[in-house]
Amino acid sequence: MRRILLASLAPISAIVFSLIVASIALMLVGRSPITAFGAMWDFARTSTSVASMINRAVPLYISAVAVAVGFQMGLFNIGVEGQYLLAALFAGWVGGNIVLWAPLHIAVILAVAIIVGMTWSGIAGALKVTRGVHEVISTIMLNFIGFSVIAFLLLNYFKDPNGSSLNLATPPLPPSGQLPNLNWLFGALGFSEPRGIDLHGFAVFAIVVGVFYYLLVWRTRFGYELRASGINPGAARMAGVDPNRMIMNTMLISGGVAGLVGLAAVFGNLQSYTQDFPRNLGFNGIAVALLGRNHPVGMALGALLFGFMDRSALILDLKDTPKEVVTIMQGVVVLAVVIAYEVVNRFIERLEIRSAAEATREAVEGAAA
Amino acid sequence: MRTRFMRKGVYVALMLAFALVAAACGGGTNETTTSTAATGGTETTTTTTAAPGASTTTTTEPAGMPGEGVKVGMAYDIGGRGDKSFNDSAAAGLDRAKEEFGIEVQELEPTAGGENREENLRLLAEGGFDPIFAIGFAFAEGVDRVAQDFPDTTFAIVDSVVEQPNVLSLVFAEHEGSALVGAAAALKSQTGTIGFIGGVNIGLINKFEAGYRFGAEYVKPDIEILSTYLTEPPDFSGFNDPAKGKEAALAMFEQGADVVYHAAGGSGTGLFQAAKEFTEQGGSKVWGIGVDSDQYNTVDPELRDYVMTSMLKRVDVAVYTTIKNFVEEVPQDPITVFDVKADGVGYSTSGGFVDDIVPQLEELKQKIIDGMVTVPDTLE
Amino acid sequence: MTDMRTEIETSSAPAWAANRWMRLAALIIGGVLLLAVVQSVSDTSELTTSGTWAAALRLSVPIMLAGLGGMFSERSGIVNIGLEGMMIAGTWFGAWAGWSYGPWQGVLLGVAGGAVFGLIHAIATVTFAVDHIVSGVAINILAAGSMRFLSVVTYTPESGGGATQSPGIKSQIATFDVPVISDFFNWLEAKRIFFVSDASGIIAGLTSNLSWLTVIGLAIVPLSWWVLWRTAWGLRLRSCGENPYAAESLGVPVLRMKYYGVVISGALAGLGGAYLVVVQAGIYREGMTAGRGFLGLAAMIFGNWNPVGTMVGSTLFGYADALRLRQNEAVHALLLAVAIVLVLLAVWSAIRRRYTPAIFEGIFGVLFFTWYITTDSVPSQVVAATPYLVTLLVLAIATQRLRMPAADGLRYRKGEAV
Amino acid sequence: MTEPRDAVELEGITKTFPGVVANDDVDLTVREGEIHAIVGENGAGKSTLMKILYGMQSPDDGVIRIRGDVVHFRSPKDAIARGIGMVHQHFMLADNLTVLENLVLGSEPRRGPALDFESARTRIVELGSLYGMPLDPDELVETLTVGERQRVEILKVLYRGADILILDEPTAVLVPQEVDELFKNLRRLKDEGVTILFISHKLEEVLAIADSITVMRQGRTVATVSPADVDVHQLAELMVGSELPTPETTESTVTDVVELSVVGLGSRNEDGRWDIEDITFDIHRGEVVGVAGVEGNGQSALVDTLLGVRRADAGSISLAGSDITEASTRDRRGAGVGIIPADRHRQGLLLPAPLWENAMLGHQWLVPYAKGPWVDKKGARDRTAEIIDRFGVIAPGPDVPAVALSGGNQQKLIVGREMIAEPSLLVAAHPTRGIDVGAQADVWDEIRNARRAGLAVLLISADLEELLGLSDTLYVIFRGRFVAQLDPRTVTPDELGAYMTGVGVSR
Repeated sequence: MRRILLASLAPISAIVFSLIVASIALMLVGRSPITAFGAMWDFARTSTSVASMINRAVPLYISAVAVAVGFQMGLFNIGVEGQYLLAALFAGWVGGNIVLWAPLHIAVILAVAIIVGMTWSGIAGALKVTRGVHEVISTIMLNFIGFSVIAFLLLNYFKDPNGSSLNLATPPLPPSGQLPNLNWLFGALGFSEPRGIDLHGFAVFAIVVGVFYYLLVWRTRFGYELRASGINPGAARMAGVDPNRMIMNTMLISGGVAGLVGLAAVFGNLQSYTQDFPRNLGFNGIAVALLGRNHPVGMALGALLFGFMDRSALILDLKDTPKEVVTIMQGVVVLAVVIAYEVVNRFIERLEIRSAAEATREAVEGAAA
Repeated sequence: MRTRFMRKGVYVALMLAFALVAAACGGGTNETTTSTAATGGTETTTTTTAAPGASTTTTTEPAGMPGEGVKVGMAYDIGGRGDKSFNDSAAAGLDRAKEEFGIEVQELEPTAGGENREENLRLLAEGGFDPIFAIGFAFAEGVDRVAQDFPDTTFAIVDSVVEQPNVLSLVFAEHEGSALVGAAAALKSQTGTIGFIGGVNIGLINKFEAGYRFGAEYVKPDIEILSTYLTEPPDFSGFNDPAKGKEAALAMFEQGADVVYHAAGGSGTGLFQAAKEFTEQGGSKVWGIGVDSDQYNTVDPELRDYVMTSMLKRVDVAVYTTIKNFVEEVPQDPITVFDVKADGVGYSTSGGFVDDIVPQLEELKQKIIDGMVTVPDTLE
Repeated sequence: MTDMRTEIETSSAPAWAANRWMRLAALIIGGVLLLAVVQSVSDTSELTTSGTWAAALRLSVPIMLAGLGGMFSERSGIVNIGLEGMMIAGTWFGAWAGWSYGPWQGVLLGVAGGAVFGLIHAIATVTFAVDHIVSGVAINILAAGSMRFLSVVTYTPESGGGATQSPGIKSQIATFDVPVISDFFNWLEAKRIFFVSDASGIIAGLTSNLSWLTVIGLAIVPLSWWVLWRTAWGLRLRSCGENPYAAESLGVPVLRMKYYGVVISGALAGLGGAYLVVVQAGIYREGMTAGRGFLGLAAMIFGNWNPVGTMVGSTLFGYADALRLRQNEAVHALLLAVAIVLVLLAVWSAIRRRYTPAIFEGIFGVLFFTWYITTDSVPSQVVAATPYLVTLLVLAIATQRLRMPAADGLRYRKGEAV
Repeated sequence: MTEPRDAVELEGITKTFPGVVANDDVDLTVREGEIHAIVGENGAGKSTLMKILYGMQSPDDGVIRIRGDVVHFRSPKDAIARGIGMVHQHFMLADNLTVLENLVLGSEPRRGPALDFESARTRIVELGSLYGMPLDPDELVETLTVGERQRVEILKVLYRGADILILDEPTAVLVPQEVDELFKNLRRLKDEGVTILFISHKLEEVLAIADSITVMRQGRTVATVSPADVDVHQLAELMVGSELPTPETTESTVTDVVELSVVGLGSRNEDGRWDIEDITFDIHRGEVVGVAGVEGNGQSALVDTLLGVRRADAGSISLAGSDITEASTRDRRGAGVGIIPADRHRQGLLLPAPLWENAMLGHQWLVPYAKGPWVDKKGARDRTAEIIDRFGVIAPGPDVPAVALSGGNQQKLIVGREMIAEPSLLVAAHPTRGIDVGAQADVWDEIRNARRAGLAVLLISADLEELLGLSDTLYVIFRGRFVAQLDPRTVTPDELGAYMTGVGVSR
């Protein structure tokens, strides 16, 4: 029990710390933090807000999972950003140009997104395996290159010829490619349905991704080898884990998952890839992965926390409070949480070694007796 | 930390915490539901009046003004107030209406990425604001949806057409205004070369370039026109990169252009700085042309001498007129095109730099108004 | 180019040095000649004009400063991908002080703003041994968010300012022409003599209308080389990036040195941001750094963690950008230049009996030539991606030659030597 | 002033780490100008004691006196100021810096803020010739040989004016000729008045060089003796507290069946140089083939190539008659190759992971650890409990992290997980390195038992006694080649040493 408390200390203290920083920022500009946070809390408690929160959390969560897969073996996929944008472009384009039996149509869109994401991350993987190029650098470069590729394709080949020239977009998804919303869930649970905002059906896929991630990492041999490679590449190699293949597979899986991030918007409110497609989900996904310590449930909580902050921040403008304070909170919480984990970890490690050593001593004495 | 059971423990603890939170949420939601039923409309438990004293932009003028009781909401696009561009222009119209009619206003700005545009509209609608302005074409889909959910609220969208009974579409003929400044550029050019700087290579900005080219070539068929876009979508930094704007402008000046027009939002400041720098460093006198608002009035005073004219896009007029009509209960057309004819676009004469060519410009203007000349709104 | 740079690192006999400078000179002359040839063959004018090179210089300085910043950090063993965030802080504080007091105050505060975020990075990575990449990502998020917050509370009430933009700064930093040289070469450039005028254009571009801040920025290149490779302090800093435990065992205060490295890193990135505001833009605009921090990182890697190399890398990026902003045909002409370089490389490799690279270089040379012949312009998106593609190619081709500090990115805790 | 002062006095030094007492009330006195050896097994607390003396760690209790003055070192800087210098077992050098830079780091001669390269260069050349250790100050350290690097380390200390020199296992990485050279240098240093503390567990060397010897055992000083008064056996007894265990095997169990056959094996490194070349040997079932050699002569390349962790660029490997030259590591392990890696922390264990995850490492696809593509957690835990039980691993249970175990128990876990899989070939690299005597004996027993059951073993070790005692056949590896095949029953240490240092090759 003491250990549980110790371990939850890190995220909780990080959140508290970020609240304090945000409060100071607010007080410095002469606003009352209590009023502000109170307003946020009240505002977030409507079905509409909950739906919005979840909609925001879904792509963040998937993005976090994509990053976390890499983290498990010490690979940094900073390229989720480029991978999901590129994947969403292709998925939106393919999805908008075909009409199929609905489940098949959706499957095709998913497949395209996954394959494109994999392709883009695969380049980074291949560069690392064959040329030893560090994936952090190559994925940063690939992000920028990806933006250019998107611009080129969207402008020249992928834009909807019937669409507005003001905001270039791929053709909208035909009905067979659309996912139903989940608003009935609120009714089924006895709450009022959200107004104006749909709880996007794509949320289901986030859960699928989470389950997939959990099973993959903690229940399969592949996941075991993945974690082993992350903890000790040398030992994993001696144990018959081919590091190159592992790097490649991990990058591919990470990129495949990353490919799904943008579908939250494609299947959600946009119904196509548009020129002003949501950005920065890749980087915020890293933050969520850190917050949730790469754990499937932890990251879900982290994503929901970010969703909550983003949604409830909206009310601040109506309270004449700069809602940007929330972005500060997000930055601080990420930094604070990694520091807190580091500190708590060291503490726990020491405790653990000591208690194991004690247990060992007891075992020895027991054997001697 | 590293052992499994401990990790689990952490998450169990956190899950418990969140479960409590969720329970609290649930309670709140249920209460809201009942209150929704009672008030028969808005669901949100918070309104702008919930925190007295916390609000400074929401002000109510003394009684007796015609607009008393009218609550106008305005959702800006990225950049918001102070962008020296169309958001500012819209704000100016709003300020004027507030002054004259004593309306209550609420302004919202989107996040840096602009993901919450629709939610801002919805917040305003739920807060009982009517009419609600959406500044920018990016709001189109959001307005379309929110308008259906709030059929009794009037929405107005700038720069896009949304076909809903309760939506007023306020669109501008930027190409017509650009044609006028294009003509001005060509007429004033000594070198026979002029330039255009676009922020981001997108359709909206192409429209400016198309009009500009047309106007210039209309008055001087052999004019040479240089054109540069600072970035390609999805990289929208071209609207926010004055450094690149300045370099692009310098290049044009060095290549012989002496008048350059920009449609590059915040990067445009760089144009006027480049003009000043180039002129002062012994080059001949060169000019910049502003966009959207009368930039003679918005740039730093020392740059004024380089703002030859500005293509005016009277978002302020559109906003003001729409509010005025609303307050006075004058019926409005679903689509209002603010073109040269309606004086929704035009050119500015501040500084008096174009006074000598006003007759020619007015002549072109009249031809456009009369339909004798049709300005293209796309390149090619 | 890579070995040239590695040689700079090792102090060596004068004969070597002479040879090195000769090769550098040969390279520069060859490069100018190439540009001159390409320019006369293709229908362009901007490849070697003074305007292009002046623009390239201004565009490359912020990238270079970020890159030099990254170098200080990584030489002390701390990976810094938070450069972008530190640069953002530099732009905001530079503009704020520039608007409130004046341009030089803007520079100072911009440097301080960057240094503050450098300090945060140092606290996280050095004191708390947090993963460097993680902290860098967090810094980027934090900097963007807090600068927007500051804008909202500071600029919104001001005329000309807003949530995304500051009012203009008070005045500009003075500019000057290098006496005689600038005039002479400007005169020579105008003569339109093949090669001579091309070379003159480049020299004139680099000596005319210089901002004092540009001069300061450029001076930091030799200065940082001298500091890192010629002073005791620099040796200590580098030793922390190569083997912190060895440094620790000799009484070098490793943690403090790392703090210095990272804070200087932030300060230089902040200076880069301030340069953007004070010299180039005159205002703060949200998002105005536009990835220049990341470009700086790329330039640093391209430059093999060396100041001169970093400068070469950022000049390359700045030049590509300047060309794109000035004349699209010029960018197209560069295809021809690339093709020629590749073919020459192929011939060189063939002479040295390295046939596999020769074949590849030859094939790519022909491909670039075909591209040049069959098209009239390069899609601007391709140009925008060029710096990143080049960096990726350099990384892929020259990995063995690149040498990052041996302990760069590793977590270090005092007293944990094996 | 005729009476030599004591250079170093340690009194009642105590240092505990979580769960371990590294130094327990240690006393040590070192006279001015002598070579004082400190001997003890791995883990006896020698290194910790020296780190305390050098200011890298601070003692929990006790007094340090340098030439009579009580001192409190907070960092090596303080120790350096007192004239103490330390040469670490793992060299503390930055490869990408020059000899000069490595030498002057931390106490640079300056001209203003600039480093005065000229005077540094002069000083280094001077020092080098004074102590007979010439070095080119402008060479990059990465290009130096091991012996040269050690010289850099020693000069580094002398450069700082140290007159108390701590050498931590200086001979571990040297070939005998280099050891001779080192000892010559040390005597010269002593003549110049330098006090030397010499840490070792090689008793012959200690007897050859030291003026006095302090023996440590389990964190305590057991005795201080003069080399004239003791012989190797007495010293060894002091060190371990009992007779050294002999790994000697009694009867041969070698069969006629060839399990592993290696022909002409070679492997190149990234620079294209052959790390191992033209290696040919067989191992029969029930046979232990030993490989002797000074470290760094291709042993790790040999192990890696056999395991398939690195490519074979020449030659072939066959296991039980089938060619596995191109097989993946995973296939080789599946075919019955077990491995006790040289460095258990880097190559053998997942330290923060629980024991059961460590036990399945290298066997993760096999029942009972896996069921198809899934991990069988219950099966793995049960099997781990079995290993703990059968191989005498002292651990609370299969769920504790491996990091919590002592070195010996970690090693027993590795041996256990390999043995329980019943391999047909065991590659054992330094199987008893750094573990206590009891565990050492257990590991030897395991190898002997498995050999009796028909296991083929490739034993690579730096411990000659272990090699001679366990091997049926002995090869010597030198510069990547097998330079001799010897009979461990008849070979003399001199002969072996000659081959190991390459002297024997020319004969």
